[in-house]
Formats: sequence, structure tokens, C-alpha cells
Amino acid sequence: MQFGLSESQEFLKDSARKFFAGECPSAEMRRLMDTDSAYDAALWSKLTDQGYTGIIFPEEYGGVGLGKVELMLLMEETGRALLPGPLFSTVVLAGSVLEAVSTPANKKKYLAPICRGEARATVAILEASASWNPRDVHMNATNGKLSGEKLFVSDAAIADFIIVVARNGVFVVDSKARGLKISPMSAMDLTRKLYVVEFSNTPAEEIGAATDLPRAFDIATAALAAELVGGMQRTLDITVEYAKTRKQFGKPIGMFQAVQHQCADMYLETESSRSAVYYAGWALGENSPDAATSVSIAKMYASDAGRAVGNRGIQIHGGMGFTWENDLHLFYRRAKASETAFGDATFHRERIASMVIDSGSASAKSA
Amino acid sequence: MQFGLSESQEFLKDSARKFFAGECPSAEMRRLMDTDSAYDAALWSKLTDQGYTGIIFPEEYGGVGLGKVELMLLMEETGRALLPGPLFSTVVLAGSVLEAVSTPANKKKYLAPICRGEARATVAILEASASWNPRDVHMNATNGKLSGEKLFVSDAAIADFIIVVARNGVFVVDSKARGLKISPMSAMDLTRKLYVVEFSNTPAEEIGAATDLPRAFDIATAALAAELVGGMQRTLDITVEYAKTRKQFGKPIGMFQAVQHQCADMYLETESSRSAVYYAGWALGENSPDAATSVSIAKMYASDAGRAVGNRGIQIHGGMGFTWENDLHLFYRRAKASETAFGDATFHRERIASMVIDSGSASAKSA
Amino acid sequence: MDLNLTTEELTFRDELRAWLVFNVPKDWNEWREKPIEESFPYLRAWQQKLHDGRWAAVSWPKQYGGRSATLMQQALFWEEMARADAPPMANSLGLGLIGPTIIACGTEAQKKRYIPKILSAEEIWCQGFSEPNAGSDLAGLQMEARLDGDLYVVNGQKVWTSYGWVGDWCELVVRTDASAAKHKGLTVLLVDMKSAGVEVRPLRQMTGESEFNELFFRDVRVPVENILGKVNDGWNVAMSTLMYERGSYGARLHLIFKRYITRLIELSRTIQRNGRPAAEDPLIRQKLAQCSAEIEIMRFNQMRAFSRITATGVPGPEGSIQKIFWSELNQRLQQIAQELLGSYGQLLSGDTHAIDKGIWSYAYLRTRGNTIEAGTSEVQRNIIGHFVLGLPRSY
Amino acid sequence: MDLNLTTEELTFRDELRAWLVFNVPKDWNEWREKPIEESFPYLRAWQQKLHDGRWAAVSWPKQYGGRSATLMQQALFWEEMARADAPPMANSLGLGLIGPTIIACGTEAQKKRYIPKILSAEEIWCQGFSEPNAGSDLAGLQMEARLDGDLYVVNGQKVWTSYGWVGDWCELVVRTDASAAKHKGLTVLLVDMKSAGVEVRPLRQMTGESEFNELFFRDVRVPVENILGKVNDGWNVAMSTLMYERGSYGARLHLIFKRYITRLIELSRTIQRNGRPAAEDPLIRQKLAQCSAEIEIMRFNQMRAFSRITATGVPGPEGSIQKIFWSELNQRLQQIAQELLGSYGQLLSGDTHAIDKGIWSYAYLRTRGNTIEAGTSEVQRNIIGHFVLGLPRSY
Repeated sequence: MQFGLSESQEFLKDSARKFFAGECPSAEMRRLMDTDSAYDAALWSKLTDQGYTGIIFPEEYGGVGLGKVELMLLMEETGRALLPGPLFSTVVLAGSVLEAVSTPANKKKYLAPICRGEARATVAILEASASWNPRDVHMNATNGKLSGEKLFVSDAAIADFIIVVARNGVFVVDSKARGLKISPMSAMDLTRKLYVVEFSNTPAEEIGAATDLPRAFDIATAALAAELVGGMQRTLDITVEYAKTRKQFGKPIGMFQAVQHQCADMYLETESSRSAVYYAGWALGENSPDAATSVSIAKMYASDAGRAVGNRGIQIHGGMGFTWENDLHLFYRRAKASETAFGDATFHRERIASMVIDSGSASAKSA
Repeated sequence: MQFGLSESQEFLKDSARKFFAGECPSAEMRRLMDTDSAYDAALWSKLTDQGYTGIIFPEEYGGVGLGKVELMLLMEETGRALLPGPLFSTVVLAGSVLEAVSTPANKKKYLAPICRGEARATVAILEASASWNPRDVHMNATNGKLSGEKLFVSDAAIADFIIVVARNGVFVVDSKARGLKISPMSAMDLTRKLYVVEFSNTPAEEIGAATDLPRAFDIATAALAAELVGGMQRTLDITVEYAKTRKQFGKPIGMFQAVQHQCADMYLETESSRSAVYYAGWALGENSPDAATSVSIAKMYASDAGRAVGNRGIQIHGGMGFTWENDLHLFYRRAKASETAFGDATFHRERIASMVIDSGSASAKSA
Repeated sequence: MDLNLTTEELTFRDELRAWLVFNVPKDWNEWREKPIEESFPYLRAWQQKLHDGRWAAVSWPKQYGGRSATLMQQALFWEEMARADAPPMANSLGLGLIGPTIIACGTEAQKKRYIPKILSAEEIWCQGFSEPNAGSDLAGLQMEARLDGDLYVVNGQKVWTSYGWVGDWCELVVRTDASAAKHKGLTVLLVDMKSAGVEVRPLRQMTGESEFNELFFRDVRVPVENILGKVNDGWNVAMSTLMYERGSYGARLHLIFKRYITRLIELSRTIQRNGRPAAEDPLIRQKLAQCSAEIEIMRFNQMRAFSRITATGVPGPEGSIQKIFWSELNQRLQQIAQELLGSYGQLLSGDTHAIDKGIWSYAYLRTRGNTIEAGTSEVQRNIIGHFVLGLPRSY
Repeated sequence: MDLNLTTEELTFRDELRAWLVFNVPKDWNEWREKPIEESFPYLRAWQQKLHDGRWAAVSWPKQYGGRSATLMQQALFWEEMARADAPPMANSLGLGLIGPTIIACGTEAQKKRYIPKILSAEEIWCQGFSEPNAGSDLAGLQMEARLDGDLYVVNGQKVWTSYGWVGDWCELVVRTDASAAKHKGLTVLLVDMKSAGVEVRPLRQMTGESEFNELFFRDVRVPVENILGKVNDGWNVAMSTLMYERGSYGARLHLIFKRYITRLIELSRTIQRNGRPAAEDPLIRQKLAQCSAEIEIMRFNQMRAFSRITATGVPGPEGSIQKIFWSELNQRLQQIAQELLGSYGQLLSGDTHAIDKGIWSYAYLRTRGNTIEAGTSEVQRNIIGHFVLGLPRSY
């Protein structure tokens, strides 16, 4: 048993970190978040060159065929860089849905362009109830047409196609289809834009059944948790650096236990989230029976920890942490959005309860 | 508006504090807790001389006729002294029930001896469900006879009579009645002993209706919260004293923020509990429409705060706080028992919810 | 202990309540959402109206235009203002903090010169305390003031100045003796913000707003008669200003928080959770109840503190628990709001799907500042530890 | 990253599992509840049996009677022991902490003299580290050892000594150079507990038990050949002992906690709450789920740490998060147990109405010690702050 990263995993993580630090440093991230879509074609093309757009998909569709642990590592680094744009929507979310539900032909048609970096995509799930419970999806396709409204759809404006979760199936809608209206929502996270997507008798192609979605959503959920880990790590790093240099009362503030012990808690919360995320990635990759539980454990813990780490980081920075110019709040905003997306801690606790209380036990595999 | 104590209230509180410090210092409290009943007749007679056994009851029954705020002050001081014995069971609980439900004749018969210090009493409420919800009382009197079991009855072994809450009324059972069996329970709090009381065709005198109980229970609940405040204050005092004198790394440990800020939190929790308890006492005394809500607010907050203050106090003491010889754990044990008695924080939060969410609003009176 | 209002308190409250019924502007709702730059003249006019009714500074002595109100009456004032949903006053720092400091420490000439225009909102005041390197450690202030004849020449920077953009005058703490021990070389100057060399820049916060400013002073000349109090006694003058910050103003928080929780309870009746209204969800019920209860306890704490201050005459260090309590409660309250609103909680003002025009996302972010501004929670716990509990200084 | 067991790990585990099936005494349940004084010979016999199977000290080098087990195998050992519900070993400090220290720092003569009897439980070891005035501040130890020819004369007091009442030998930290800087004048002595002048007193804890002892030394004579390591190098010897404390032993916590939560889930199906089983109460469900999840995360953290130690060779200061995590989690776990059990939670062992023979009230009180023993949570946070994050020392 070896719960450390392998050499190739370390290499992937390090190179991703260096890549994002070089291609999307803070100034570039801030430039992109001030654009309408937070999308940059040149950056996308570089992501494609790195193989990130096809990271977990089979080579037959142009993917790189890496595992779920590797996906977690990549997402941890996008979280650390607060990468703007549709990598999560396109690759992790739309890509995983396509892989889970569609036929080989449709994978060629939709997944392959994603892998090749030629298409952006997203998945429209939530409706007015904003409930992550699949029971609360009410939209129905009638004769290959969709009508109604989907909310909180990430990166919809720059998607070439939108995958729509309906009650009676999973559908693809072309961005140029008639009867499709996409309007921006204004939300806390400035780096991942949200949209209202309205359909009125919009032609849609059915690509699979909604029953095949849970695994794809589990991958997306774990990936969001991984991103949260990266954000926590960066918040911790920035904060520790500040606590070492900022002086009050003639001492670095990190010498005061009120500050130092909060840093220790941030470390504990970050590392524990990371352990949970890596485990979830491994369990997903192995199709382990506790995969779903371990995803909920990771998302539950990271949702709460992400907020706690952000709160502590801002507090330790004092007034400086409350300014726009300091990056902390940008991580905090992303963490807020990710905390809710794909179910908040309460949602996942209930999901864990249903697995460990109602159905006996489905805890982590122990040797 | 004046939310400070009046001169006479200050006097009552000070004299109670001095009385308990003199008559029941730590050594005496420890001696009593090691006895079977934690009851001492000589101490009881002194309590009677102080008027404590009749503190809130009308003069016509031999009481002193003071208000509910005064009761809170007395209980705060019994809590600070960790007074062993049946003052709560007899005066606060049985006394309040008698006052709330019984006829003048029965008050003469049962309440007056309590006021005069001649009788000890208690109230038997909980059954096997250990639920504080009145709906969960199932015992029924049949032809003036009781059968069944009551649990967690405080001070039953030294009670001259036991008031029994049944589904169809409130009853008095004489301690010498046939078919009555009282057996000790072994529980964390060593200063207030609990008992199982079994009835088998035991003669019982009906003295009133269960519907009149809520006000009496509210008084008892608020008084328990007041006792918790006294325990918190004493825990805080002992802890701050320790933090000033105990040295590690060449400094008093109270100089380390990890310790000092916990002391500050203990202070905040203690003072906030006290504010809530005083308010509840005032609202009960005024029969204010928010009396029941304010009792639940006090009990909810003090239940959680009592535990938190105890946890912090023990932690700050380090190994010393974990020893039997240190008094902290005795306060901690009482706090644990009182946290649960008459409903824990969750119970009272739900009760508050039913008042502020379901029935519109019944919040504290504001000017 | 008697929580009923006294006759004097009732009279005060009823007079105010009646006055507010007739005088609170009916069109405040149209102005509320506008940028403060736009609504500021409106707020000035409102303060002038309050002043006309002698309600602008009820805590001030009668001779200076106030009502010598007791602390409890002051609390009633803020409660009634909140209850009537009255607009804030334009010159809130002048009225709440700086005016009282001038009355306490100023010369007769200073009182005559400044007090009337504070009351009438003709001259708006701001406060120059914090510096980039002196936040929690106020005694470490570095802004230099060099004496040059009968003038001080001031150089340096201040941060976190509210009303800096509109301020006519500033209560400025400067270092007049660099050789003295930290808090012994400070002096308070009253500075005309129109002086040459004063530059005001917006300081953008994490909420996106610029509620605060940075002030830059370059060779700003301030006449020595503008010293407030004594030279090198600025620490005590500034501390007396900060003491007013912990005053009766907090009384209105109770009604503000109550309005929040009432609205959340209302929302919980329509928001669905697990197939039923959130108001019936046991988890949401526990959280709303806990928060409701804490809002009441905050008020009980405040009322006890007011009574104690009334009895002893001065606000003590116990005020630190009020600061910790309300700031951390507001954070818990907004967290509950977010849990209740779910994905809708993140929507900003201006979004058509935002609930209550996006106030919840704003409040969520804004409350992060609550435990930092006006003395961080860490500083407040230091104050309780050292000054209330008598533990040795930890810093 | 590969969480499947390697062939070597599987072989190790299966061999152990099979051995345990045949060897774990069937009557342990009859002994479990008895006072330790009574069951101690039983536990000695059990250790002897383990030693016969070469399972008593798997982490020790083969040449000293161990199996040179990897850290992961050691973790498997503790998991299997817990899974088989095996009794604890009598000489747990000797096997876990002191034996390894003697192997690392002792002379050949010392190893020959002490090691075999540690393994066989013939000689039970205890540890004399903490003193009344040196708990968190171990460098402040004061127990005096005066050199007198070829003997040390030891005077002073130790506290919190486990197994003191039954100890044959003690790893004792003493001050041999009062003039040296705090941690530089310490030496470790191996002391025969039957020496004249050693007095052992029970130290009663808040649980009512006397799990620990106080040791009093009055002119106790210890030959110089009983020095472990070098004179005045006791700090390093003691630290290497403490390092073993953070070792693989923690692996069994996962199964212990899991047993707790599984039992609570079971109880929640029968305990009624608001007219239905507590297992259906959303509040209880949230709490049980949170706790279940944290128990898993504790294990993930441990496994990651073991892998890191295996890769780097030494346990690092990151071990402090394990200590914080398990101790605070155990407190949360027992708090949930109390909330679930309600009034029954307070009943002590021996009460006929107590659920599970009163283990819950005991565990509730006992866990208060978890954040104090083996380095307080405050000390652990200091270690993370300073040694992991590189912040300046705060003490």
C-alpha cells in the first residue's frame, strides 16, 4: 500500500503547477476575470497542448488516458492558480458525462473535439429549485425539443454545445440552435461565469439516459473538491507568508498563538481535505464499492474546510485581507461557489448517512 | 429600564455566596457527595434559616415571597458552590409544581412544610423513553393507584413525598406508601443523586392537572440554567487563577494567547448565559408573553456554554485539570447532568423554532 | 432589575416615535439603493431635519445642541431610528465620535468653531487613525508631524478612513515626538481636508465597494491651534474617541439582525428543502432558532452593559464582548442565510434571479470585515484577557 | 499511489490473521471488565504467547526478536489486533517506546540485559518523564541526580506515569547538570523500581480511575552503567522515545472509532427521537455522517503519513496533525454519543439502566484527557506552526 504519489504523478502535478504559474499568474487571472466570459483562446490552446483537455479520456478519442488520481492532481493545481475559464465545465463535467452516457459514435462526435481542444462545452442541470437532487429535475424533452429554463450553468456563453440533463434523458443542444437564449448571471466567483439558459422548442439530440449520470457527477464533485484543496493550499501559503513578515507590536504576527494556531488549523484542514480527495480519486479509478461514499466524504469535508480556511486567512490578514487588491477574496469567492455546487456539506452528509446508516455500511475499504 | 441588580438583589446574592462559601466549602461538598444521598440535615436546617426553602413562595404558606430573578440569583450561587442535596428538587421543582397545580388546601399540606424546611420532596417525570416531551409520559393513575417506573428522579431517597407526573394528572405519593420502591442510579453528577422509582399499585393523591405544569417546569428549567451560570463562573475563576500562577516555558501560561483567548471565550460564554438567565427570570416574574421563549433561550445557551466552559477549563489546566483532586470535573459532571435535564440545547432550539417560526414571532420584549 | 421603561424613557421614546412618524422621508426607498455619492445631499438634508428637531445628537449635553440623553435613551434613539427605517445621518462620525471628543477635550474656541457645523452636517468629518503598518497596534502610528513655527508639517499615509471622499475635516493622529515611547509621542490634529497636499484615494474592499479611503499627506500644513487636547497626549484623546465607538450605537444592531432573521424565516416558508418548505426542515429550524436566540442574547448583554455603564459612569473593557458577540453572530447569521439560499446565495446585486436584490451575497462578504474593523476579535480577546480577567499582556 | 496491499503486506497480514484466529484467548470478555490489577497476569501470559509466535514486537529488528516490519505492516498489525479484539499486551510501553529506545541508544550490555525480558513481559517498564512543574515544558524538568562515585543519587517527583504500580523498571529523565541550559543538562537513567527510596502512589483521574501514578524518589541510588545514551544527552534520548509514540500504534484507532460509530448507528435504530427511530432523525443523521466521514479521513491522513515516513525514513512534525485530529475527533464522537443517549448517557458502569455497561459516560470523561496527554493540542499546534509552517516560535 502506497498513499504517496508515484513519480509520474509527482511529475504531472509539478509540471501543472509550473505551467499555471507561468501561463496564468495572478495578473493574468485578474485580467481574465474582468472579461465577459473569463475565457482566453490562446490559453485554451496551451492547455490543449499540455493534454489537459483530454486528460482522463481514452486515447481512441484523442485523450491521454490518465487516471482519476491524476485528474485530482490537475484540478488541485487549477485551484491553486484559480484558473479562469471552462476547463472544469468542458473537460471534467461535459467530458465525464459524455464518457458515462454516450455511444462510441457520439463520443467521436462530441468527446473527441473536447479532447482535441476544438470544442468547449458545459452541462445544464439545475432548475429554479436549485436542488442537486436528481428528483428535482423537471425539464422533459418532447419530440426532440426542449423548453424551459436551466440556471447556474457554468461557462454556457462560450460553449459550442450544451449537455442538458432532462427527466427523460441526457441531450445535446448546439450553441447555434434556434430557441436557445443564454444570459449571464452575476455571481460571487468572477473566474467561472454562470448563465441562465432558456430553451423554447429548441432541437436537442438525445445521447443517453439520466440513470448513467451519477458516476460522471461523482467525478465532477471530487474534482471540485480537489480544486478547493488547491485554493486552500494557496490561501495557506499566502497567509503564512504574511504572518511571517507582517509586524505588529514589534513582532511578526505569526509569533502570536492566536495567529499561529489558526495557521496550524488551516494546515490541518487543508491536508485532511487533500487526503480525502486523493482517496476519492483512487476509489473512483478503482471503481471501488465505496467510491460514491468517498466522494461525498471529500466534498463534505472540503466544502466546510474551504470556507474555514478562507475565513481564517482573511482574518489573519486583518484589513489587508479585506481589500480587493489582495487575492484572498478571489479564492474565497471560488470556494463559496464550489461549496454549493454539486451539493453542500449538508447535502453530502445526508448522502453519507443514507449509505452508512440506511444501507448498513459502505465505509472506506480497509485492508 | 434597569438591567442591573437592585441593592436588595445584590445583597441577597452576596449573602448567599458568603453563606455557601462558609457552610459548604469544597471540602464539605466533597464529603457530602461521597455519602449515599448527598443530604445533610444540619445544612438543610441552615438553608431553612436563610429562607431559601421558601424563597419564591407566598408568605401565607411560610414562604419569603421573593421574585423569580431572586431565585435565579440564589441558584447561581448554589451552582457556584456546587451545593449538594435536594434544594433544587424540593424547592425549585416540587415547590413550583405545587404552587402551579394544587389547591390552597394542598399548598398548606405540601408546600408549607417545604417552606418551613420540614419536608423534602421531588418530582418524578421521565420514563424509559427519557423524553422531556410531555407527550411521552405514559404512566396513568387508575383508581388512585400508580404502577410503573419513573427514572432519573433526583433526590428521591430522601424525599418525604414524591410528586408524580402522570398522563391523567399530577399526584403525590408518600415516601412510606406501600408498593413504592426507590433504588439509586449511578450517574456522573455526584452531588445530585438520581433514582429509579417503581410503583406497584401505589396509592397516590391527585393534586392537579398536568396541563398546569409548563410554567413550573419553565421555572425549574431557568433555575437549572442559573445554576449552570454559577458553575461556569466558578470554573472561569479557578481557571484564570491557575493561568496566572502556573508557569511553563518561564511564563505564566495565561500570557500565551492560546490560553488567554480561551479564558476570554469562557468569560463571553459565562456572561452571555448570565444575561439570558436574568432575562428569563425577569420574564417569568412578569408573566411576560415571551417568558417560555426566554427560558428556552437561556437553557439552550447555558447548556452548550456550560459544556464549552468546562471543556476549556479542563484543557487549560492540562494534566492537573484531569485529576480527581481538582474540583473542575465535579462542576463538569454537574454541568453534564444539567445540560440534559429538562431538555438539552437541541430540544430547546426546536422549542424556540416552534415559537418563532411556526407561530410567527414571540421574541423577547423590546421596548 | 426592572426592564420596564421608566416614565422618562417612555416620554423620550414616544416623543421621538411621534416625531419620526411625521418626519422620516417617505421616499427613502427610492434613494437607498443609489450610490452614496448620489444620495449624500439627501442624507445631509435628513440630518439637518433631525437637528432642527434637536434629534441629531441626543447624547450631547443640552448646551451643545443635544438632549443629555441617558445611555438607555440613546439606545432607544437608535432602536426607534431602526424601527422607523430612517435613513442614516450624513455626518455619523462627527456626531458619534468626533463631536463628543471635541466637547470633552477641545478648547472653547474649537467647540464654537466646529460643533454647530457638525450638527448641521455643513462640515463632514472623517477619522485618520489606522496606518498601513499600524492596524491592531495603534501605538505604532508613524505619520510624521514636524513643528515649523506655529504650524505642523504633516507627512504620511492613513488607511480605512470612512467618509474620506466627502470629509471636510479630519481627526488625525500624528507622531509629534519620534523619540518618546510608542504611545507617548502622539498628538491629535483637526485637519482641513481642503489643505494643500491632502490626497484621498478610494480603497476598494473585497465586496467590490469603496466604503473606505486611503489618505495621503504630503507637506500638509496644520496650524498649532488645531491641536485637540495637549501635545503628545494624542493617545488619550484617540482612546476617548474609540470609547464612543463602543457606545449605544450598537443598540440598533438588534433590530437590524432581527430584520435579517425575520426575513430568513419568511424565506424559509417558500424555499423548498427535501420536498417541503425549509421552515419544516429540522436542520434549518435548529439553525434559525439558534440564531434567533443569539440575537436576543446580544440584546440582553447590551442592556446589561448599558445599565452597568449608567451605574458606574464609564464604558469598561467588558464592551469587548459586545464587539466579539455581534461581529461573530453576524457571520454565523450570514452563513445560515447562505445555507438556506443555496446556489441563489451567491448572486450579486443586479442579477435578476437574486433574492432580495442580492443583499445576502453582499452581507456574506461584508461580514468578514466585522471581526477585523473597529478592533479585531484577537485584539478584543486580548482586552478581555488582560483588562477584564487580569491575565498578563500577551502581546 | 496504490492503496492495494502489496504481496508482502498481504502475506504478513494473512499470516497474522491466521495466527490470531487460533491464539486470541476465547475468555477475554470475562477478563475485560475486571480491574487491571487482577487481569495483569492474564495480559502477561498473552504477551508471552505473542512473543512465542514472534508477534510481540513486529517493528523491532529481527536480531532483537522482531520482524523488521515496515510501517505499513506495523499498521496492519495493530489493525488486525483490533479486528481480532485481542487483549492489550502487558508491557506496552516497554515494547512500543522503551525497547526501541534501548535498541537505538543502549550499549550491547544493556540490550542483552533488558531486551529479552521486555519481550517476554517478565519485566514491565514505565516511563518517568512529566513532573508537576514540567508538563508541556519538558525541558524544564527538575528531578535532581547527583553523581556520587559510580552512582547517581536521585531526588524528586514524577507524575502521569502509566504502569507505575506494576513497573519493574523505569526510563527516567533526570537533571544531571543544573548549570547547563534547560534541555542540555538532562540524562536518561534506567532505574530499578525496587530500589530503596522509590515510592509509587496512585494518581486518581477525573474518571475515577487511577490509570496513572505519581513516583517519588528519595535518595534513590542508580549505578552509572544504567545511563541510557550519553550523560547530558537525555533530551535527545527522550525525544527519540516520544517519536515512537507517534508511530503506527495510531492505526488501531481507526478500528476503535469505527466500532464506536457502528455501535452508535446501531443504537440510533432503537432509540426514539420525536416519535421515530433516531436513525431517521435528520439532525442525528447529520452528526453520525459527519463523524463517520471524519473517522475515514483520520485513516486517510494516517495512511498518507505512513507512506511519507516510509519514503523519507523518519516521522516528521506533520505527525502533530494526527494527534490533534484523533483526540479532537474522539471528543466530538463522544459528544454525539451523549446527544444520542440523552439522560442515559450520564449513567456509570455498574448502573443497571446504563447502555453498554456505562462505557459511554466513561469514554465521555476520558476523552477530555485526549487533548492533554502525549502533548496538548496547544503544543501540537505550536509544533505545526513552528516546525511545519516555519512560523517563529510562539513560546
